[in-house]
Amino acid sequence: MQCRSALLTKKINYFCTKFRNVIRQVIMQFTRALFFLAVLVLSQPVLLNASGHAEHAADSIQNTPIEHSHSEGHEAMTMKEEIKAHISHHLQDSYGFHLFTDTETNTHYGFPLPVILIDNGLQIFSSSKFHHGESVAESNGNYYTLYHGKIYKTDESGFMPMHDGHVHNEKPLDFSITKNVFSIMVLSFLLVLLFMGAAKSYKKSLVPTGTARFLEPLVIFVRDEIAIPNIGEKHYKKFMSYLLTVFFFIWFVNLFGLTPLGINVTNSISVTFALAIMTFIITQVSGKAEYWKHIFWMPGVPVPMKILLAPIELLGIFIKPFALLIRLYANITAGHVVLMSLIGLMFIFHSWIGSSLSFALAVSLSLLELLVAALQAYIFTMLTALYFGSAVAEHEHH
Amino acid sequence: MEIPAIVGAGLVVIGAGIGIGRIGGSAMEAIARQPEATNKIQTAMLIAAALIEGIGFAALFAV
Amino acid sequence: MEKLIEQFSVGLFFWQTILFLILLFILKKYAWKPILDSVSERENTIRESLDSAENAKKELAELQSKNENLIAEAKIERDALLKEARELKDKIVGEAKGEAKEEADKIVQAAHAAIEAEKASAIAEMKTEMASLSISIAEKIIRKELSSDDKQKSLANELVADIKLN
Amino acid sequence: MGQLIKFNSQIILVCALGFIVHVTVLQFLNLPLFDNQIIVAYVGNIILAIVIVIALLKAPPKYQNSLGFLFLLGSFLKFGFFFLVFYSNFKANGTIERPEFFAFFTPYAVALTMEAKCLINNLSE
Repeated sequence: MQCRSALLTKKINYFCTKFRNVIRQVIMQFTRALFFLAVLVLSQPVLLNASGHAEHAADSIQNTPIEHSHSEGHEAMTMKEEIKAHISHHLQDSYGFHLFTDTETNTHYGFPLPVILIDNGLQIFSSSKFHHGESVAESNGNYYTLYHGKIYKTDESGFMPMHDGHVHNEKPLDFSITKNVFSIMVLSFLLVLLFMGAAKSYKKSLVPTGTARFLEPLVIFVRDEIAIPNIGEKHYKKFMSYLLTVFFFIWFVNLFGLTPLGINVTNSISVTFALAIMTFIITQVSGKAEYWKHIFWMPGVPVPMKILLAPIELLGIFIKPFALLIRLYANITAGHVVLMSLIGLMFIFHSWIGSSLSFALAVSLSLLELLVAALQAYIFTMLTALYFGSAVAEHEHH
Repeated sequence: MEIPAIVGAGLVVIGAGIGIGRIGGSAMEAIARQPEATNKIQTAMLIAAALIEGIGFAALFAV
Repeated sequence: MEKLIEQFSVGLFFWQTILFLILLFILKKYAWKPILDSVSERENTIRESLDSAENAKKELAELQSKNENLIAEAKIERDALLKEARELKDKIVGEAKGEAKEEADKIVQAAHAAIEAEKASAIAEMKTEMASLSISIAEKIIRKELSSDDKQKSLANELVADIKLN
Repeated sequence: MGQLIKFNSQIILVCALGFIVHVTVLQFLNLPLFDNQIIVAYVGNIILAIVIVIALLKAPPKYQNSLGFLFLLGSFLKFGFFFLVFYSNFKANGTIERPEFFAFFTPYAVALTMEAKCLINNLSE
């Protein structure tokens, strides 16, 4: 009995010292992050206030009788509606990279991006032709208009017939370099620069210098904590490139989503869908005979069970990547929505106590989002590794 | 009387929340009992939480 | 769900796939491969050096135990040698002792014999000497004593008495 | 080769049986017997199943591990077949009606089960 209590005290002591260290680290990181985030959060309202009007402009399309009544409603837009519009605008992809708008002079700061449409051949023109949704763009005799962030085919007058709230205009196949595509390009370029620089420092000596010293533990983390435990020593090597790329891509994209630039790549379903479908294809292609056997004819269970399990397992291989894509998308979207709503609350309260309270909440939520950015990248990579592991697993115990 | 689907989604989310809470609590206990197994416990916890989360999202988006 | 599908954009999906594949390819070739190779190479170097250190340690220990064995063997050999030497010494000493005793005995005997002989000769000599001395003394005395007849007579008597005593 | 012939005869037999049952049920329900491209659906599914099974059985040893993936690819091929040949006709009146659905789904399910059986046999070897 005494022995056990001694052991317990020892364990508690160990835990306490460890915990104390963790707390100390967290406080240090916290103060450091607080400064950065205060700057970050303070800059968001500026954007919020500024772009609110842009949404107003983007929503109202001239020359359409239905739209007129719609835009009249906008005249009396309350603060709440403005915030709501801004959040939904923030979550949407756009055809130009606009940083903020001066509401006084109604000038937009940012730059246009190319619009590429496949409609009677390739149509390429600058998104500045839309004038932020205020006018109809013309390209080789075709007319296009922007409505709720999507491009529709229209005529010279910009006529948009509406039936019970739905636009029935034709949507051309859209391969535009949108804000998200542009962000992905820039971030990919940054990643390449960063990691090629890191790789270069290994050429001189086996002990890295500079950024590699920071990045190497992360690479080793992905290898030792994600790839090897989930895939196994034997097969992990051929999946490493994919896992590392996915991990760093998602993490960087999530982190940049937290900056005031307003990039939200991972909260568009198309991006997460692309990532998940790659995971799906790699899993199925690298699936060994054993994997397929476990799906179609689960060994070690009675025959009726096998028949019952086969469709479930077969469905499961589609559901798994689907959950993957939804999880990433939903986490990031929810984070953005809640964070921006809290920032919006600052303007709704109009009292020093409410505003400062929501400010404090927004700051702590931003911290949480920093964690979520890394956590979601980790979970995505880990589950991907888990699926790869199940595909290449060799079950010796049968 | 018809119950709106969002109520069902809410119920599922409550269930998922309870589930994730239980996982987190149990993981904390396990870590307190065996601090040396922290890494393994964390990994298992995250996987389980992620799977439950998936159900929550499925419910939310099915609405 | 419908909202999700509505949000799906083919263009973004297309670009994400293309860009991600390009990123994957470039990073695989120019970043992950060199980094992972160097890391694993370094790990191998560390492992090898640790192994070799361990081996060296083992070898050293082996060498040490060998040395110890050698030393122990040498000790045993030395002890045996010493023992042998001691035995030899004892034997030699014993033998020497016996011989010396014999010799000494002989010498003593010889000495005894010599002493006896000397004694005998000395006695004999002494006797002669004494005789001569006695004669000379006697002569002197006689010459002195025998100046008078009386004295000569008494002395002669005395001397004779004395000589008889001897 | 023996396996292939066995499978071919089996699938034709089972599908023929399925077709007879299908038509009998349609007869009972007083529905038109040979509507909704039912012949095309059966023949197409049989041909696709045979193609997939040939791919499964004749796969080079290098792809022996990816038989399940080939199976999935076969399913995508079938979906392609469905969307090319049937979807527009079925959707002509806005919705896919029950007889239309079963006209494609019955042979599809039968062929899929047969394929899965063949695949399982192959995997269990």
